[in-house]
Amino acid sequence: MYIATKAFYLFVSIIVALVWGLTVNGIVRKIVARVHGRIGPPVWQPFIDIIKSNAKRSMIAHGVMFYFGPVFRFAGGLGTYVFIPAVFGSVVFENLSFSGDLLLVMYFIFFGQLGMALGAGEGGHPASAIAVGRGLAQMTAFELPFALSIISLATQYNTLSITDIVAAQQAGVMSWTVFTNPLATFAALFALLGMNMHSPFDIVIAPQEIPLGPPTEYQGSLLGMLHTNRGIFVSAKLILFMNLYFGGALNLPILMVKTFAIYMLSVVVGVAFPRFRADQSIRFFLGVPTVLGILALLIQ
Amino acid sequence: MTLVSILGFVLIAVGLWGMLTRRNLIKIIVGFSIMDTGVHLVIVSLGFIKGRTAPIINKALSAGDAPSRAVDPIPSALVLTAIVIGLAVTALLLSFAVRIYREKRTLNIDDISELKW
Amino acid sequence: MNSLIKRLKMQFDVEEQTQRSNLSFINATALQLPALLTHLRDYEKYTQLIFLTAVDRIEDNQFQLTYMLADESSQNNIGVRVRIDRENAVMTSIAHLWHHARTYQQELREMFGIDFPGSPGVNDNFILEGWEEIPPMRRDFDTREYSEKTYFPRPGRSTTHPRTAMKAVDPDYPELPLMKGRVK
Amino acid sequence: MKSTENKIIHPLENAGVPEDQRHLYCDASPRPYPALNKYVERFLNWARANSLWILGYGTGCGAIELRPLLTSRFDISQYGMNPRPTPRQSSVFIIGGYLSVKTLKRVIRSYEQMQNPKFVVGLGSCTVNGGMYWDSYNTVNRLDYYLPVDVYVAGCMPRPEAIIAGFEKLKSTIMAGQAEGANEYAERFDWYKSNQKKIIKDWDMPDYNW
Amino acid sequence: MVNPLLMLAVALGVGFIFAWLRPYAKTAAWTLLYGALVFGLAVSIQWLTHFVSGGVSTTVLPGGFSPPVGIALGWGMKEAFISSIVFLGGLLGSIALFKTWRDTPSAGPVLFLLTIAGSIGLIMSRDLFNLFVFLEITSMSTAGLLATGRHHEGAVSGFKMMLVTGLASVLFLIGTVYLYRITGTLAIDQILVSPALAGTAGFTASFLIIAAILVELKIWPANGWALDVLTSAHPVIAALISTVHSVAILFVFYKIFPLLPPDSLLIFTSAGLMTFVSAHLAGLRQDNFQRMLAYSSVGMMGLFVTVITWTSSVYGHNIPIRIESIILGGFIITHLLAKGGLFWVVAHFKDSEGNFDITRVGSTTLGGVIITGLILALAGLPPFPSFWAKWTLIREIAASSLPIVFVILLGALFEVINLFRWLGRALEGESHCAVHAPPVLSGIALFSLGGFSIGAIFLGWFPDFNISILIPFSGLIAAGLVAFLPNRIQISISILILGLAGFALVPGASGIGQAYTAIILGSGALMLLTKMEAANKDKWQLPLIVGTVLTVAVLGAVHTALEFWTSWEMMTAVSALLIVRGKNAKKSALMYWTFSMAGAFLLLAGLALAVSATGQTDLSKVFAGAPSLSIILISLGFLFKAGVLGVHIWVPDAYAESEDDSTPYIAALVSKAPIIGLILVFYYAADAFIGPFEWRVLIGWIGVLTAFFGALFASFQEDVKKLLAYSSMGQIGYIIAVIALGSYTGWVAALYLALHHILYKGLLFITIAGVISRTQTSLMYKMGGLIKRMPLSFVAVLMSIIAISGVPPLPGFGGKWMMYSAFIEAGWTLQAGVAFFASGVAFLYLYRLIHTVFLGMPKNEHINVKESSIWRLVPMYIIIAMIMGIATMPKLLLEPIMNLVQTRFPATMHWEAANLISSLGSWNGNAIMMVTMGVFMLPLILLLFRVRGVKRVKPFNIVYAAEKPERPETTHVAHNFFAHYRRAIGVIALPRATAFWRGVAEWTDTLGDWVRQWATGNGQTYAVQVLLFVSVLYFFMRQTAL
Repeated sequence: MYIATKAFYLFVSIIVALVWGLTVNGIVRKIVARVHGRIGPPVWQPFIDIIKSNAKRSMIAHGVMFYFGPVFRFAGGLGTYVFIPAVFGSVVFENLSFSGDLLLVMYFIFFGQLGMALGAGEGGHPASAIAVGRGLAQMTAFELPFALSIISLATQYNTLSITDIVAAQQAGVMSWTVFTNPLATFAALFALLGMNMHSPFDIVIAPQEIPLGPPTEYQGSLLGMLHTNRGIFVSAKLILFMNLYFGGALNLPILMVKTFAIYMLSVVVGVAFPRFRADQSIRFFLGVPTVLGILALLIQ
Repeated sequence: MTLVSILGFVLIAVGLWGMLTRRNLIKIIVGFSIMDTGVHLVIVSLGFIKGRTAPIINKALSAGDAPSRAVDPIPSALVLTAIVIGLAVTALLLSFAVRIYREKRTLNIDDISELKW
Repeated sequence: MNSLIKRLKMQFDVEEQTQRSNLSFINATALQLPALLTHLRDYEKYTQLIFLTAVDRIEDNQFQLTYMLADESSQNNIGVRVRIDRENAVMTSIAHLWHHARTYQQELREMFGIDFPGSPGVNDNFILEGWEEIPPMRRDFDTREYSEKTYFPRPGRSTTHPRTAMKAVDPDYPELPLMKGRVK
Repeated sequence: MKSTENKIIHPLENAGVPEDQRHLYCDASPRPYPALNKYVERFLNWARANSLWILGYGTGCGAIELRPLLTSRFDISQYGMNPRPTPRQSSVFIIGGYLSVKTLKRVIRSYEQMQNPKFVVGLGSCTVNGGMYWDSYNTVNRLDYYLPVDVYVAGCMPRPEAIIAGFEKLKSTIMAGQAEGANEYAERFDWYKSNQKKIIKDWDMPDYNW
Repeated sequence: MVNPLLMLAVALGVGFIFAWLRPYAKTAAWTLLYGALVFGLAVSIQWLTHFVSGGVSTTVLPGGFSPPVGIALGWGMKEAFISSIVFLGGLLGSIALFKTWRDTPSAGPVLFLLTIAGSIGLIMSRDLFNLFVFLEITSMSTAGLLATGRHHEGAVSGFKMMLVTGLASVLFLIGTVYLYRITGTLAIDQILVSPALAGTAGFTASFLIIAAILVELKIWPANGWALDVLTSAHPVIAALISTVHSVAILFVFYKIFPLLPPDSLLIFTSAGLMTFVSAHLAGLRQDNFQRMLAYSSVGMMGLFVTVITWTSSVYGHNIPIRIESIILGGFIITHLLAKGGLFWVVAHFKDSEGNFDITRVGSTTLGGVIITGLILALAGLPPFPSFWAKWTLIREIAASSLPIVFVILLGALFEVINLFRWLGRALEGESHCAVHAPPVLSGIALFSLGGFSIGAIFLGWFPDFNISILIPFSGLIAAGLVAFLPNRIQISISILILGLAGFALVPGASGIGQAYTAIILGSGALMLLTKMEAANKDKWQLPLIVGTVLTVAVLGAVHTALEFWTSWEMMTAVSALLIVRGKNAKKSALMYWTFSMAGAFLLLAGLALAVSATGQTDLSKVFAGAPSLSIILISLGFLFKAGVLGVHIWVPDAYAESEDDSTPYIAALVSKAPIIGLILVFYYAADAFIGPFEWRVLIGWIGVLTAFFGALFASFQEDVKKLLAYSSMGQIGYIIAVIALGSYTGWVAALYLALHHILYKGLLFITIAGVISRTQTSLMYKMGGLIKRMPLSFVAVLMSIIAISGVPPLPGFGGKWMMYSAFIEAGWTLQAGVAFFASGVAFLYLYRLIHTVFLGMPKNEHINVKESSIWRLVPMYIIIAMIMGIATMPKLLLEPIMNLVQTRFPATMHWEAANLISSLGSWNGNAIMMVTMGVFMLPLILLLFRVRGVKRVKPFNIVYAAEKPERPETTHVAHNFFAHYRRAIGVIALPRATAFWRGVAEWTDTLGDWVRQWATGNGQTYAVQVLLFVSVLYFFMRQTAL
C-alpha cells in the first residue's frame, strides 16, 4: 500500500515537473520573441513539438546503443528529479529524496549525459562526436565551480542532505544561502549558465556548424524523448538550485516563481552575449567562477 | 737516516721520475729497476748497525756471536728475496714490452692506451 | 600602360588593343604564353591572375582563351588573349605560375573540352558530375534541345520576349505605362 | 494496408557505391507507412501542421527570401515553424529555387534522410518549370518528377508573404491528411528513381539514402 | 685433519709437475691439476665444517719457529671460508678454461695454479714480508695469465698492471721494513700489539702498507689499471682476478687494516663508498658488457672496504660473527658466483671472433634463466645471499649513520639500473642463432646461490623470517618447470598453485592483510582464465604472471619487516621481468625498474631505520615505534611505486609496452602493493597522522593531484593501454588521498575503492586485451564501431566505465560518495574540489575510450573481427556479476570492510537497514539500484512501443548532403579527440615531470661519463693517479689521526 501511494505521488510529481519544465520553456521562448519584437510561438509549442516528434511514422536507428541513448538520457533526467525534494514539507513532492543526498544527485546528472553521449557516438556522425567532446570538456569546467559551491554548502550546513539544507533556510529570507553564502551561490549560478547550455556556452549544440551536435542523428520518438527529458531535466536543475540557494519552496506557486526567476537569469545572459569557443568557455569557468568557489571554501 | 738510505730514497725518486715521465716502455722499465734498487738500498740500510759485520755464520762469525756482532740479518734476507722478485717483475715487464713491440711496432706508452673508458 | 606594351613588344610578338586607360588586351600565340605570363608576373608586377576564361570562336574553328592579370600597385589590368585550335584543344597549363589556375583549367576542361596536360586534377568533376555529351559551352551544343530531351519540360509553358511582354498592359499594374516608356 | 506492410522489399543494388563500401550502406528500399486510425491521425496531423520544422535548401536565388521569414516582421515562429539544421528532425523541405543536376543529387540525399511524414515546398518558378533557366543544359525543369512536391510557390522570386501563404496551404493540406508525399515516394519509388537516374549520370551514392 | 699447508704445497707442486708432465702424459697431468684443486677445495671445506661446528683456530708454523723468527700462518674459520671460495672459484674457472687450455698449449694452467696458490698464501700468511712475496707471486702470475691470450691487449694491460702493482709493492715493501725497524717483528699479530705502532713513524709505515693494499684492491681513483685488466682478459681469467685474487687481497686488507688507528677508519669508509658509487656511475655509460662487469667488480671492492671498516668502527674488534658472516659472506659468495658466473657467461657466449653480444644469451630459455638469476643475484634480490647481506648491512648502518645508507643505496641504485639494462638487452633476443650447450657452470652457480640462501634461513640467522614468504619463489619455479606442458594444463596447474599458496598464506595472515591476500589471489586466478584462449608464445610469461600474483599477494601475509621487504623486492623483480618480456618493452621496463628500485631503496632505508630505532622485528611494532623520518621514507617509497604525480612517468610505458595479457596483473594487482603498504604503515604507525610537518596532508595533496593529472593525461592519449595506465594512476591517486585522510570514512572508502579498482581495472584490461588481440592494434583511432562486432565486450567496457566514473547505480558511486564525505568531514574541502574536478576530467577519457573503440565508424579491416573468446568472456562476466552484486547489496561488502577499519578508527558511519548513514548524508545502494532500474525501464517501455517502425541502418547512413563520407577513417572522429581541451588547459599537461627526469638522467649520464674519463688507458696516468691517491689519502689520514 505504501509503495502504491508512493508510486502514485511520484507519478504526480513527475508529471507536474515535466509540464512545468516545458511550460517554462514555452514562456521563455515567448518572452524572448517579444523582446525581439516578434509574436513568438504559443506557450504550448514545446508540447506540440513533442507530439509531432512522436507522430513521425518512420524512424531509423544506428544500433542498440543509439536506441538506448535517449532512454539513458530520460532516465537520467527522471532519476535526477526523483532524488530531489521538490516542495519542502510536502508528502507528494518529497519524491525519493530520502534514499540519497546531494552527491547522488550530482552524479546522477552524469548518468543521462553519459548515455546520451554513447548514443550519439553510435550514431556515427562526426558532428555528434565533436559536440560530445566539446560538451564533456565544458562540463568538466563548469562542474568545478559547482562542486566547490556544493562542498562549501556541505561544510556550511554540515550535511549533504538536500532536505536538511532547505530546512536550514526556513528562518526567513535572510537565511537563504544566497545571502548567507553569496560567493558559493554566485559560483553555482555561473555553473548553471553552463549547465543550461544557453549562449554564450552553446558551442556544444552550435546548430550552424555542427547541426545540433549530439542529437544530429536523432529523430521521431527518440527525439521526442529527448525533448521530454528537457522538460523534466530543466525542472530538476532549477528545483535543485532553488533548494540549495534560494530557500526551497513551501508550495507549488512559490516553486514556480522561484524556478522561473532562476531560469530567467540564464535566458537574459543568453540573449545578451555571443557564443564562446569551447576552449574559451573552459577557461572562463576555470577563471572567475572557480576563484569564487575557492574563496567560498576558504572564507568559511 | 744514513747516507745509504738517503741514496736509496734518491734512487727511488729518480726511478719514479723516470717511470712517470718517459714515454718509452724500456725507459719506464729502467726507471722501475732504478726505483727497485733504491728500495733495496733502503732495506739494507735499515738493517745496518754501525761497526757490525755481515750476518753470515762462518768461520769469522760463530753462531753464538751473531746476535752481538752481526747486523740485523732479516733485512738482508728480505732484500735477497726482494731482489729476486724485482728481477722477475723486470723480466716480466720486459717480456711484455717485447710482445707489445712485436705486435704494435711501437714502444711508446701513449700508443697502447686503446683500452680505456 | 603604354610603356609596358612597348616593352612587351620588344620582347614578344604581341598585338595590343587598349580598352581603357587601365585595361589593355594583348594577343599572343599559344607558344609564347607561358614565357609572357612569367615575364608579366615576375618583372612587371602583374602578380595576380584574376581569371582565365574561354570563348568559342566556332567561326574561326578556334577557342580564344583570355588570361586576365592585375597589377595591384597600379590598379592596371592586362588581358592576354590566345587562340588555340578548336578541334585539338590543348593548352599549356599555367598551374605552376598560379596555383589557383588549376580550378579555371578544370572548369575549361569540363565546359569547353580544352585539355591542360599536367594541371593537377584537371580531369576531375567540376560542376557537371558524369556529363556524357559534348562539352556544354561549346557553341555547337544545342542546350535547348538537350534540356527538352532530358528534363521533362512542363507542357504549357510559353515564352515571350521581354520586349513584347513589357508592352502588354496589365490592369493590375497601372504604373506599367511608365515602364513601357522606358523600354524602347 | 497489411499487404504493403508485409511486402517483401527487394534489397537495393546500390551499384553506384564502390564494392568495398557497400556494406556500409543500408540496402533496403523505402516503404510506405499507412495512416493510423482516422481520429488519431487527425490529432497527429494537427500537431504536424503546427510544428513544421524547416530544412532549407538554399543554393538557388529563391533562398534569399527565406531569411526575412525569421525576422521580426514576418516571424514564422508564431506558426510553430523553426529552421532545423538536420534533415533527420525536419519535416518540411524547402527547395529555394533552381536546381542543377549537381544540386539535385544533394537534394535527393537530404530528402531521403528525412523521416516520414515529410513535405516538400518548391519555391519559385524554377522549381515549377525551370523558370528563366528552362532551356539550360543543367537546370531541372520539373521538381515533381524527382520528388513528390506538396506545394509550389510560384514567382521569381516569391515574396515572403507568398511563401507564408504557401505554408498556410501546406498546413491545410496536412490537416486534410493529403500531404502523403513520403508514402507516394515510397510507392512510386522506381519511377522517381528512374527519373533521377536519368539525369544524374554519375550516381555515386546508394539508391536510397537512409 | 689435513694440514692446511698441504693445500698450498700441493698447488705449487702440481704447478711445477704439470709443466713438466704435460708433454709426456696429458691425462695424468690434467688429473693432477684438477686433483690439486679438488683436494684444496675438499680440505678447505672440511676445515670450514670443522670450524663451524666449534673448532678452534690454529696457527701453522711452516718453519717450526714462532714469530718473530719464523713465519706464522693463521688458519681459522674465515681463512677456511675464503680458501673454499678461492678453490671453488679456481675449480669452476679451470673447468671453464679446460677447452682453451687443451687446444692451445701455454703456461696458462701453471700460472692459474700459481695464482690460486698465491691467493691461498695471501689468505693464510700473517707475516708482512711473506704477504709481499705472495702479492708479487699472484701479481706476476695473473699478469702472466693475461699475456697467455692471443691478443696483445693482454700484454698491454698486463704491463699497466705490473707498473701499478710494482709501485704498490714498493710502497708495501718500504712500509714493511720500516715497521720491522720500529717494532722489530714482521708478524702482524705482534706488530698490532706493539706500542711503537702508535707513533708517527709507525703510522706512516702502516699507512704505506695499507695504501698499497688499497691500490691492489682497486680503490677509486687508483683503479684504471684494473678496469683495463678485467676488460682485456679472457673472461674466465677476468673472473679469477675479479673474484679469487681480489677476495684474497681483500682478506689481506682485513688482516692488516687494524694497523691504523680506529678513528681514521672513516677515511677508508669514504674511499670505499666513493669507489662504490663512482664505479657504478661510470658503469652506466658502458656499452661493453665485460667492462661493465669490471666496473661492477671494482664497485664491489669499494663496498667490501666500506663494510669492513665501517663494521670495525662500530663494533671495534668484536664484530658479531653473525653480522660479519651474513654481510661479508653473502657479498663474497655473490661476488664469486654471480659476477664470476657473468664472466663465464661472457666466455661461453662469445662468438668465434671474440665478440660478445648479450642478446645471444637470452635467446635460449636456459641462457635467459641463468643470466636472469645471475643478474638478480648481483642486484641483491631475494632469495639470493646478497639480499640478506644488503638487508643486514643497511639495517646495521641505519642504526648509526643514515647518510652512509643513502650513499650506499645511491650506488646500489646505479648498479641495479645498469644491471637491469643489460638484462633487458639479454632478454630482448629471440632465438635466431644456434643454441649453445647450456652453460652448466652457471647453472651450478645459480643453484648454489639459491641453496645458500635457503641454508642461511635454516641456519636460523633470521629468526624474523618465515620460510612461507618464499612461497612465491617456489610458485614461480614450479610454474616455470611445467612450462613445456600444453597451455591449458599449464594454466590449470598455475591456478592450482595460486590456490595452494592461498591455503598456505591466508590462514597465517590477519586483518586487512588477510583479506588483501585472498582477494589478490582470487582475482589473479580469475584473470588467469583468460590465458586459456590461445597457446602462449612466450614460455616465460605464465610463470612470471604466477610469480607476480604470488609476490603481490604475499605482501598481505607478512608479519615482520624483513618479510615485508623480502616480498616487496620479489614483487618488484618479478613484475619488472614480466614487463620486460613485452615486445618493445626494454626501455619502459628499465624505467619501471628504476623508479621501483628507487622506491624500494627509500623503503629499505625507512624500514632499516625503523627496525634499528625500535629494535623490533614485528611489522606492527616496528611501525608503531618508527620515528617520523622513517615513516616519511617508507611512505615515499610507496608513493614512488604507486607512480604518483612527479614520479609517474614510468606508469604509461610500463603498462603499454608489457604484453597485453600481462598488463591486467600489473595494472590491477601490482598497483595495489603500495596501497596495502601505505595502509599497513598508517594502520600501525602511532603518530603517522600527526607527523612533523603534516606529512599526511602533503600525501593527501599528492594523491588528489595525481588523480587529477592522471585523468588529464589519460584524456590526451591515443594508445588505449596508455590511456588505461594513466587512468590507473588517477585512481591510485584517489586511494592514496583517502588513505592519507586517516579517518574512518576515508579508510573505508580507500579499501572499497581499492577493491573496485582491482575489479574494474582488471575487467577493462582483460576486455581491451581481447579487443587488441582481435584488431591487432592498440591505437584507438584505428579501431571504431566495434560494438557491432564485439557487443559483449562493449557491455563489459560500459559497465566498467560507469563503475569508474562513479555514476550511480554501479558501485563506483559508493566509493565516490564515501570519498567526498570523508574529505568534507575532515575539512579537506579544496582537496575534495580537486578530486571532483579529476572525476569530471575522468569522463573525458572514459568517453573517449568507449567511443573511439566501440562507437563511431567500423573500419574495413575490422569487418570480420569476432567477439572475444569464451575464455575471456567468462572472467569478464564473472567480474561484471560481482560488480552488479556489489551495486545491489553494497552492505555485504562494506560491512566486513567497516569492521576491519573499526579496529583502527572509531566508526563514524553506521547502517540503518540498507541505508548507510554518515555524518553528512546517506547512501542507499539498494534503493538507488531499484530506482535507477525503474526510471530506466519507464522510457524503455515507452520506446518499445515504437520499435516496430524502426529501420536499422548501416554506419554510413548518416546525415550528409554536399560531401558524402569518403572512408570510415576520415569519418571517425577519434584522433586528438580533445584538441580543444588541450588548447584550453593543455599548458598544465605539458610533460614537465618527464623533462625533469630526463634532465636527471642526462646529468647522471654526463657525470658517469666524466668519472669514466679517469681511466685514460695510459699506464703512466694510472701510476700518477696511484701516487695522487696515496698522497691525498695520507693528507686526510694525518688530519684525522692527529
